[in-house]
Amino acid sequence: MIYSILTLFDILLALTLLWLSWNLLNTEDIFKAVVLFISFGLLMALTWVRMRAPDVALAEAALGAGLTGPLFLSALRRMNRFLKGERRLDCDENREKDNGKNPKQTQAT
Amino acid sequence: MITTQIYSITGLLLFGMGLFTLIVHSHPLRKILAVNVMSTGVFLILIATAYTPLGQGEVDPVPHAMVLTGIVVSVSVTALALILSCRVQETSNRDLLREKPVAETAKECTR
Amino acid sequence: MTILYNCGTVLLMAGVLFFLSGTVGLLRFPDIYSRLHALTKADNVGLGCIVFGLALQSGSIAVTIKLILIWLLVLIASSASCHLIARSAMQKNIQPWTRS
Amino acid sequence: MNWLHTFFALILLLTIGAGVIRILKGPTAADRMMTAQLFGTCGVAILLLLSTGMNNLVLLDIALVFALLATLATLTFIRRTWQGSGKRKHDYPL
Repeated sequence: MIYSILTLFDILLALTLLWLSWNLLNTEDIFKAVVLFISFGLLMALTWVRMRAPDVALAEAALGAGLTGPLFLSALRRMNRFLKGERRLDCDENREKDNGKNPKQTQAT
Repeated sequence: MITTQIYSITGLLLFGMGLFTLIVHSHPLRKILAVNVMSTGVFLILIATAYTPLGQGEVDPVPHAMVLTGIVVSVSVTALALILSCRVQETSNRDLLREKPVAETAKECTR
Repeated sequence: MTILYNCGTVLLMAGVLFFLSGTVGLLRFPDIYSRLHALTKADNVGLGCIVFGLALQSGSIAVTIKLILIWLLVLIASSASCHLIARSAMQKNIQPWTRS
Repeated sequence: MNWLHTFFALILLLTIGAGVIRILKGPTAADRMMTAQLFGTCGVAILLLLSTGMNNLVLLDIALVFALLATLATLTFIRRTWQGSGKRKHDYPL
Protein backbone atom coordinates (compact mmCIF):
# COMPACT_ATOMS: atom_id res chain seq x y z
CA MET A 1 0.00 0.00 0.00
CA ILE A 2 1.75 3.09 -1.25
CA TYR A 3 -0.52 5.77 0.17
CA SER A 4 -0.89 5.30 3.90
CA ILE A 5 -1.62 7.65 6.73
CA LEU A 6 2.11 8.30 6.93
CA THR A 7 1.82 10.04 3.56
CA LEU A 8 -0.70 12.44 5.09
CA PHE A 9 1.77 12.97 7.93
CA ASP A 10 4.45 13.79 5.34
CA ILE A 11 2.31 16.32 3.54
CA LEU A 12 1.29 18.08 6.75
CA LEU A 13 4.88 18.11 8.02
CA ALA A 14 6.17 19.56 4.74
CA LEU A 15 3.49 22.25 4.67
CA THR A 16 4.23 23.23 8.29
CA LEU A 17 7.95 23.41 7.50
CA LEU A 18 7.36 25.65 4.50
CA TRP A 19 4.99 27.95 6.38
CA LEU A 20 7.38 28.18 9.31
CA SER A 21 10.41 28.99 7.15
CA TRP A 22 8.46 31.56 5.12
CA ASN A 23 7.45 33.36 8.30
CA LEU A 24 10.98 32.98 9.66
CA LEU A 25 12.59 34.64 6.69
CA ASN A 26 10.08 37.45 6.27
CA THR A 27 9.18 38.78 9.70
CA GLU A 28 10.40 42.20 10.73
CA ASP A 29 11.15 41.30 14.34
CA ILE A 30 14.43 39.42 14.57
CA PHE A 31 13.62 37.81 17.93
CA LYS A 32 10.48 36.28 16.43
CA ALA A 33 12.65 34.88 13.65
CA VAL A 34 14.98 33.26 16.18
CA VAL A 35 12.10 31.60 18.06
CA LEU A 36 10.66 30.39 14.78
CA PHE A 37 14.08 28.97 13.93
CA ILE A 38 14.12 26.97 17.17
CA SER A 39 10.70 25.53 16.30
CA PHE A 40 11.98 24.85 12.80
CA GLY A 41 14.82 22.79 14.27
CA LEU A 42 12.37 20.73 16.33
CA LEU A 43 10.25 20.00 13.26
CA MET A 44 13.36 19.12 11.27
CA ALA A 45 14.19 16.51 13.91
CA LEU A 46 10.70 15.06 13.38
CA THR A 47 11.37 15.02 9.65
CA TRP A 48 14.58 13.06 10.05
CA VAL A 49 12.71 10.56 12.22
CA ARG A 50 10.12 10.18 9.48
CA MET A 51 12.83 9.63 6.87
CA ARG A 52 14.14 6.66 8.91
CA ALA A 53 17.36 8.40 9.90
CA PRO A 54 17.34 8.30 13.71
CA ASP A 55 21.05 9.06 14.00
CA VAL A 56 20.63 12.32 12.11
CA ALA A 57 17.57 13.06 14.23
CA LEU A 58 19.59 12.62 17.42
CA ALA A 59 22.29 14.99 16.15
CA GLU A 60 19.70 17.53 15.02
CA ALA A 61 17.84 17.44 18.33
CA ALA A 62 21.07 17.94 20.25
CA LEU A 63 22.75 20.50 18.00
CA GLY A 64 20.03 22.15 15.95
CA ALA A 65 17.44 22.63 18.66
CA GLY A 66 19.60 22.63 21.76
CA LEU A 67 22.71 24.56 20.76
CA THR A 68 21.86 26.86 17.84
CA GLY A 69 18.95 28.55 19.58
CA PRO A 70 20.95 29.64 22.64
CA LEU A 71 23.77 30.78 20.33
CA PHE A 72 21.38 33.05 18.43
CA LEU A 73 19.80 34.35 21.62
CA SER A 74 23.20 35.19 23.10
CA ALA A 75 24.29 36.98 19.93
CA LEU A 76 21.04 38.97 19.88
CA ARG A 77 21.55 39.98 23.50
CA ARG A 78 25.10 41.09 22.79
CA MET A 79 24.08 43.20 19.80
CA ASN A 80 21.22 44.83 21.70
CA ARG A 81 23.39 45.62 24.68
CA PHE A 82 25.88 47.31 22.45
CA LEU A 83 23.15 49.26 20.69
CA LYS A 84 21.76 50.52 23.96
CA GLY A 85 25.21 51.63 25.05
CA GLU A 86 25.66 49.30 27.96
CA ARG A 87 29.06 48.08 28.90
CA ARG A 88 30.12 44.56 28.45
CA LEU A 89 31.89 43.10 31.41
CA ASP A 90 34.60 41.07 29.78
CA CYS A 91 36.62 43.24 27.41
CA ASP A 92 35.57 46.87 27.69
CA GLU A 93 38.27 47.76 30.19
CA ASN A 94 40.98 46.47 27.87
CA ARG A 95 39.60 48.42 24.97
CA GLU A 96 39.46 51.63 27.00
CA LYS A 97 43.05 51.13 28.01
CA ASP A 98 44.06 50.48 24.44
CA ASN A 99 42.62 53.40 22.56
CA GLY A 100 41.17 55.58 25.24
CA LYS A 101 37.70 55.50 23.78
CA ASN A 102 34.56 54.90 25.77
CA PRO A 103 32.11 52.64 23.94
CA LYS A 104 29.31 54.73 25.32
CA GLN A 105 30.30 57.51 22.94
CA THR A 106 29.94 55.29 19.92
CA GLN A 107 26.40 54.27 20.63
CA ALA A 108 23.88 54.66 17.89
CA THR A 109 21.54 57.59 17.90
CA MET B 1 8.20 7.07 -3.84
CA ILE B 2 5.74 9.85 -3.08
CA THR B 3 7.59 10.53 0.18
CA THR B 4 10.85 11.12 -1.66
CA GLN B 5 9.13 13.53 -4.02
CA ILE B 6 7.42 15.46 -1.22
CA TYR B 7 10.59 15.99 0.77
CA SER B 8 12.73 16.75 -2.29
CA ILE B 9 10.35 19.50 -3.37
CA THR B 10 10.28 20.82 0.20
CA GLY B 11 14.08 20.93 0.31
CA LEU B 12 14.18 22.72 -3.03
CA LEU B 13 11.70 25.34 -1.86
CA LEU B 14 13.61 25.83 1.39
CA PHE B 15 16.83 26.39 -0.56
CA GLY B 16 15.12 28.89 -2.84
CA MET B 17 13.57 30.85 0.03
CA GLY B 18 16.88 30.95 1.89
CA LEU B 19 18.75 32.18 -1.17
CA PHE B 20 16.16 34.89 -1.79
CA THR B 21 16.39 36.12 1.80
CA LEU B 22 20.18 35.99 1.72
CA ILE B 23 20.17 38.34 -1.27
CA VAL B 24 17.36 40.68 -0.24
CA HIS B 25 17.81 41.39 3.48
CA SER B 26 20.76 43.18 5.02
CA HIS B 27 20.66 42.29 8.70
CA PRO B 28 23.59 39.93 9.47
CA LEU B 29 21.61 37.73 11.86
CA ARG B 30 18.95 37.21 9.21
CA LYS B 31 21.63 36.32 6.68
CA ILE B 32 22.95 33.64 9.05
CA LEU B 33 19.42 32.31 9.52
CA ALA B 34 19.00 32.21 5.74
CA VAL B 35 22.22 30.25 5.30
CA ASN B 36 21.02 27.78 7.94
CA VAL B 37 17.71 27.30 6.15
CA MET B 38 19.57 26.76 2.87
CA SER B 39 21.79 24.10 4.41
CA THR B 40 18.72 22.40 5.87
CA GLY B 41 17.18 22.25 2.40
CA VAL B 42 20.30 20.58 1.01
CA PHE B 43 20.31 18.03 3.84
CA LEU B 44 16.65 17.31 3.21
CA ILE B 45 17.28 16.55 -0.47
CA LEU B 46 20.24 14.30 0.42
CA ILE B 47 18.27 12.29 2.99
CA ALA B 48 15.26 12.06 0.68
CA THR B 49 17.39 10.35 -1.99
CA ALA B 50 18.41 7.70 0.53
CA TYR B 51 14.88 6.87 1.68
CA THR B 52 13.31 3.48 1.10
CA PRO B 53 9.83 2.69 2.45
CA LEU B 54 9.25 0.82 5.65
CA GLY B 55 8.99 -2.79 4.52
CA GLN B 56 11.44 -2.71 1.63
CA GLY B 57 14.91 -3.13 3.02
CA GLU B 58 17.34 -0.82 4.71
CA VAL B 59 18.09 2.80 3.90
CA ASP B 60 21.37 3.90 2.37
CA PRO B 61 23.77 4.85 5.21
CA VAL B 62 26.27 6.91 3.21
CA PRO B 63 24.12 10.09 2.84
CA HIS B 64 23.28 9.78 6.53
CA ALA B 65 26.96 9.98 7.42
CA MET B 66 27.44 12.97 5.12
CA VAL B 67 24.46 14.80 6.58
CA LEU B 68 25.59 14.06 10.13
CA THR B 69 28.98 15.64 9.40
CA GLY B 70 27.26 18.51 7.65
CA ILE B 71 25.02 19.30 10.62
CA VAL B 72 27.98 19.48 13.00
CA VAL B 73 29.97 21.63 10.57
CA SER B 74 27.03 23.97 10.02
CA VAL B 75 26.58 24.52 13.75
CA SER B 76 30.23 25.42 14.21
CA VAL B 77 30.17 27.71 11.15
CA THR B 78 27.07 29.38 12.59
CA ALA B 79 28.84 30.05 15.88
CA LEU B 80 31.84 31.52 14.06
CA ALA B 81 29.65 33.73 11.88
CA LEU B 82 27.69 34.98 14.89
CA ILE B 83 30.79 35.96 16.83
CA LEU B 84 32.28 37.60 13.73
CA SER B 85 29.17 39.69 13.13
CA CYS B 86 29.12 40.74 16.79
CA ARG B 87 32.74 41.84 16.58
CA VAL B 88 32.15 43.69 13.33
CA GLN B 89 29.27 45.57 14.88
CA GLU B 90 31.25 46.44 17.99
CA THR B 91 34.43 47.61 16.28
CA SER B 92 32.82 49.58 13.50
CA ASN B 93 30.96 52.75 14.30
CA ARG B 94 28.11 52.04 11.95
CA ASP B 95 25.15 50.11 13.18
CA LEU B 96 24.42 47.09 11.11
CA LEU B 97 20.77 46.87 12.06
CA ARG B 98 19.53 48.84 9.11
CA GLU B 99 16.20 47.14 8.58
CA LYS B 100 14.35 49.30 11.05
CA PRO B 101 15.29 52.35 13.07
CA VAL B 102 17.73 51.25 15.71
CA ALA B 103 15.84 52.41 18.77
CA GLU B 104 12.75 50.44 17.81
CA THR B 105 14.69 47.24 17.29
CA ALA B 106 16.49 47.55 20.59
CA LYS B 107 13.22 48.23 22.35
CA GLU B 108 11.33 45.40 20.72
CA CYS B 109 13.79 42.61 21.18
CA THR B 110 13.85 42.76 24.95
CA ARG B 111 10.28 43.78 25.46
CA MET C 1 -4.05 -8.56 26.70
CA THR C 2 -6.81 -7.05 24.59
CA ILE C 3 -8.33 -5.33 27.61
CA LEU C 4 -4.98 -3.72 28.43
CA TYR C 5 -4.57 -2.65 24.80
CA ASN C 6 -8.02 -1.02 24.73
CA CYS C 7 -7.38 0.76 28.03
CA GLY C 8 -4.16 2.09 26.52
CA THR C 9 -6.05 3.36 23.48
CA VAL C 10 -8.54 5.19 25.70
CA LEU C 11 -5.65 6.77 27.61
CA LEU C 12 -4.04 7.85 24.33
CA MET C 13 -7.27 9.55 23.27
CA ALA C 14 -7.47 11.35 26.63
CA GLY C 15 -3.88 12.53 26.20
CA VAL C 16 -4.53 13.93 22.73
CA LEU C 17 -7.64 15.70 24.07
CA PHE C 18 -5.55 17.28 26.83
CA PHE C 19 -3.02 18.49 24.26
CA LEU C 20 -5.80 20.01 22.16
CA SER C 21 -7.28 21.82 25.15
CA GLY C 22 -3.85 23.12 26.12
CA THR C 23 -3.36 24.60 22.68
CA VAL C 24 -6.83 26.14 22.68
CA GLY C 25 -6.00 27.71 26.03
CA LEU C 26 -2.70 28.98 24.64
CA LEU C 27 -4.50 30.61 21.75
CA ARG C 28 -7.50 32.01 23.59
CA PHE C 29 -6.43 33.13 27.05
CA PRO C 30 -5.87 36.85 27.56
CA ASP C 31 -2.80 36.99 29.77
CA ILE C 32 0.70 35.59 29.99
CA TYR C 33 0.11 33.99 33.40
CA SER C 34 -3.11 32.27 32.34
CA ARG C 35 -1.49 31.10 29.12
CA LEU C 36 1.38 29.67 31.18
CA HIS C 37 -1.15 27.95 33.43
CA ALA C 38 -3.02 26.36 30.51
CA LEU C 39 0.11 25.25 28.69
CA THR C 40 1.99 23.72 31.59
CA LYS C 41 -0.73 21.74 33.29
CA ALA C 42 -2.69 20.53 30.29
CA ASP C 43 0.33 19.49 28.29
CA ASN C 44 2.09 17.65 31.09
CA VAL C 45 -1.08 15.76 31.98
CA GLY C 46 -1.55 14.94 28.28
CA LEU C 47 1.99 13.65 28.03
CA GLY C 48 1.41 11.57 31.16
CA CYS C 49 -1.73 10.03 29.64
CA ILE C 50 0.13 9.21 26.43
CA VAL C 51 3.05 7.71 28.39
CA PHE C 52 0.82 5.47 30.50
CA GLY C 53 -1.24 4.44 27.47
CA LEU C 54 1.88 3.40 25.58
CA ALA C 55 3.21 1.65 28.69
CA LEU C 56 0.00 -0.37 28.92
CA GLN C 57 0.30 -1.31 25.27
CA SER C 58 4.00 -2.12 25.21
CA GLY C 59 4.02 -5.08 27.57
CA SER C 60 7.73 -4.84 28.28
CA ILE C 61 9.13 -3.69 31.60
CA ALA C 62 12.22 -1.94 30.19
CA VAL C 63 10.19 0.16 27.76
CA THR C 64 7.80 1.10 30.57
CA ILE C 65 10.62 2.28 32.81
CA LYS C 66 12.13 4.33 30.00
CA LEU C 67 8.77 5.95 29.19
CA ILE C 68 8.18 6.93 32.82
CA LEU C 69 11.71 8.34 33.04
CA ILE C 70 11.02 10.50 29.98
CA TRP C 71 7.85 11.79 31.61
CA LEU C 72 9.61 12.62 34.87
CA LEU C 73 12.33 14.49 32.97
CA VAL C 74 9.75 16.52 31.05
CA LEU C 75 7.92 17.33 34.29
CA ILE C 76 11.06 18.60 36.02
CA ALA C 77 12.25 20.64 33.05
CA SER C 78 8.87 22.14 32.27
CA SER C 79 8.05 23.14 35.85
CA ALA C 80 11.47 24.75 36.32
CA SER C 81 11.31 26.79 33.13
CA CYS C 82 7.69 27.85 33.68
CA HIS C 83 8.55 29.03 37.17
CA LEU C 84 11.43 31.06 35.73
CA ILE C 85 9.20 32.65 33.08
CA ALA C 86 6.51 33.61 35.61
CA ARG C 87 9.01 35.05 38.07
CA SER C 88 10.74 37.08 35.36
CA ALA C 89 7.38 38.42 34.24
CA MET C 90 6.62 39.46 37.80
CA GLN C 91 10.02 41.16 38.03
CA LYS C 92 9.33 43.08 34.84
CA ASN C 93 6.08 44.35 36.40
CA ILE C 94 3.66 42.74 33.97
CA GLN C 95 0.30 42.98 35.70
CA PRO C 96 -2.03 39.98 35.78
CA TRP C 97 -5.23 40.27 33.81
CA THR C 98 -8.37 41.15 35.75
CA ARG C 99 -11.93 41.27 34.55
CA SER C 100 -12.48 44.99 34.47
CA MET D 1 -3.75 -1.07 14.75
CA ASN D 2 -0.59 0.99 14.34
CA TRP D 3 -2.32 3.49 12.10
CA LEU D 4 -4.16 4.80 15.16
CA HIS D 5 -0.91 5.94 16.76
CA THR D 6 0.10 7.66 13.53
CA PHE D 7 -3.30 9.34 13.43
CA PHE D 8 -2.80 10.69 16.94
CA ALA D 9 0.65 11.94 15.93
CA LEU D 10 -1.04 13.70 12.99
CA ILE D 11 -3.44 15.47 15.35
CA LEU D 12 -0.54 16.57 17.53
CA LEU D 13 1.21 17.93 14.44
CA LEU D 14 -1.94 19.98 13.72
CA THR D 15 -1.69 21.25 17.29
CA ILE D 16 1.86 22.42 16.62
CA GLY D 17 0.68 24.16 13.46
CA ALA D 18 -1.96 26.00 15.48
CA GLY D 19 0.62 27.04 18.04
CA VAL D 20 2.65 28.85 15.38
CA ILE D 21 -0.11 31.49 15.35
CA ARG D 22 0.72 32.39 18.94
CA ILE D 23 4.37 32.81 18.01
CA LEU D 24 3.40 35.08 15.15
CA LYS D 25 1.18 37.40 17.18
CA GLY D 26 2.44 36.94 20.73
CA PRO D 27 2.41 40.26 22.52
CA THR D 28 5.48 39.70 24.64
CA ALA D 29 8.67 37.76 24.03
CA ALA D 30 7.88 35.27 26.78
CA ASP D 31 4.76 34.12 24.94
CA ARG D 32 6.88 33.16 21.95
CA MET D 33 9.40 31.30 24.06
CA MET D 34 6.59 29.54 25.94
CA THR D 35 5.18 28.32 22.65
CA ALA D 36 8.59 26.97 21.68
CA GLN D 37 8.53 25.00 24.91
CA LEU D 38 5.07 23.68 24.03
CA PHE D 39 6.60 22.50 20.77
CA GLY D 40 9.20 20.60 22.74
CA THR D 41 6.56 18.78 24.78
CA CYS D 42 4.47 18.10 21.69
CA GLY D 43 7.54 16.81 19.87
CA VAL D 44 8.24 14.36 22.69
CA ALA D 45 4.64 13.09 22.46
CA ILE D 46 4.85 12.75 18.67
CA LEU D 47 8.11 10.81 18.97
CA LEU D 48 6.59 8.46 21.55
CA LEU D 49 3.58 7.84 19.33
CA LEU D 50 5.72 7.33 16.23
CA SER D 51 7.92 4.82 18.04
CA THR D 52 4.88 2.56 18.09
CA GLY D 53 3.57 3.71 14.73
CA MET D 54 6.84 3.00 12.91
CA ASN D 55 7.94 0.01 15.10
CA ASN D 56 11.23 1.59 16.08
CA LEU D 57 12.25 1.67 19.72
CA VAL D 58 15.27 3.91 19.05
CA LEU D 59 12.90 6.89 18.96
CA LEU D 60 12.54 6.73 22.75
CA ASP D 61 16.17 7.80 23.10
CA ILE D 62 15.58 10.71 20.74
CA ALA D 63 12.57 11.69 22.87
CA LEU D 64 14.86 11.68 25.92
CA VAL D 65 17.29 14.06 24.20
CA PHE D 66 14.35 16.27 23.14
CA ALA D 67 13.06 16.50 26.69
CA LEU D 68 16.50 17.37 27.98
CA LEU D 69 17.43 20.00 25.43
CA ALA D 70 14.17 21.79 24.67
CA THR D 71 14.47 23.53 28.04
CA LEU D 72 17.94 24.87 27.31
CA ALA D 73 16.62 27.51 24.93
CA THR D 74 14.12 28.72 27.53
CA LEU D 75 16.79 28.94 30.21
CA THR D 76 19.10 30.89 27.93
CA PHE D 77 16.24 33.19 27.03
CA ILE D 78 15.47 33.90 30.67
CA ARG D 79 19.06 34.49 31.65
CA ARG D 80 20.25 36.42 28.61
CA THR D 81 17.43 38.06 26.70
CA TRP D 82 14.41 38.59 28.90
CA GLN D 83 16.23 40.01 31.92
CA GLY D 84 16.47 43.76 31.66
CA SER D 85 19.71 45.62 32.24
CA GLY D 86 20.87 43.51 35.13
CA LYS D 87 19.42 45.79 37.81
CA ARG D 88 16.73 43.89 39.65
CA LYS D 89 14.05 45.41 41.79
CA HIS D 90 13.84 42.45 44.15
CA ASP D 91 16.74 40.57 45.56
CA TYR D 92 15.83 37.04 44.66
CA PRO D 93 18.73 34.65 44.37
CA LEU D 94 18.37 33.79 40.70
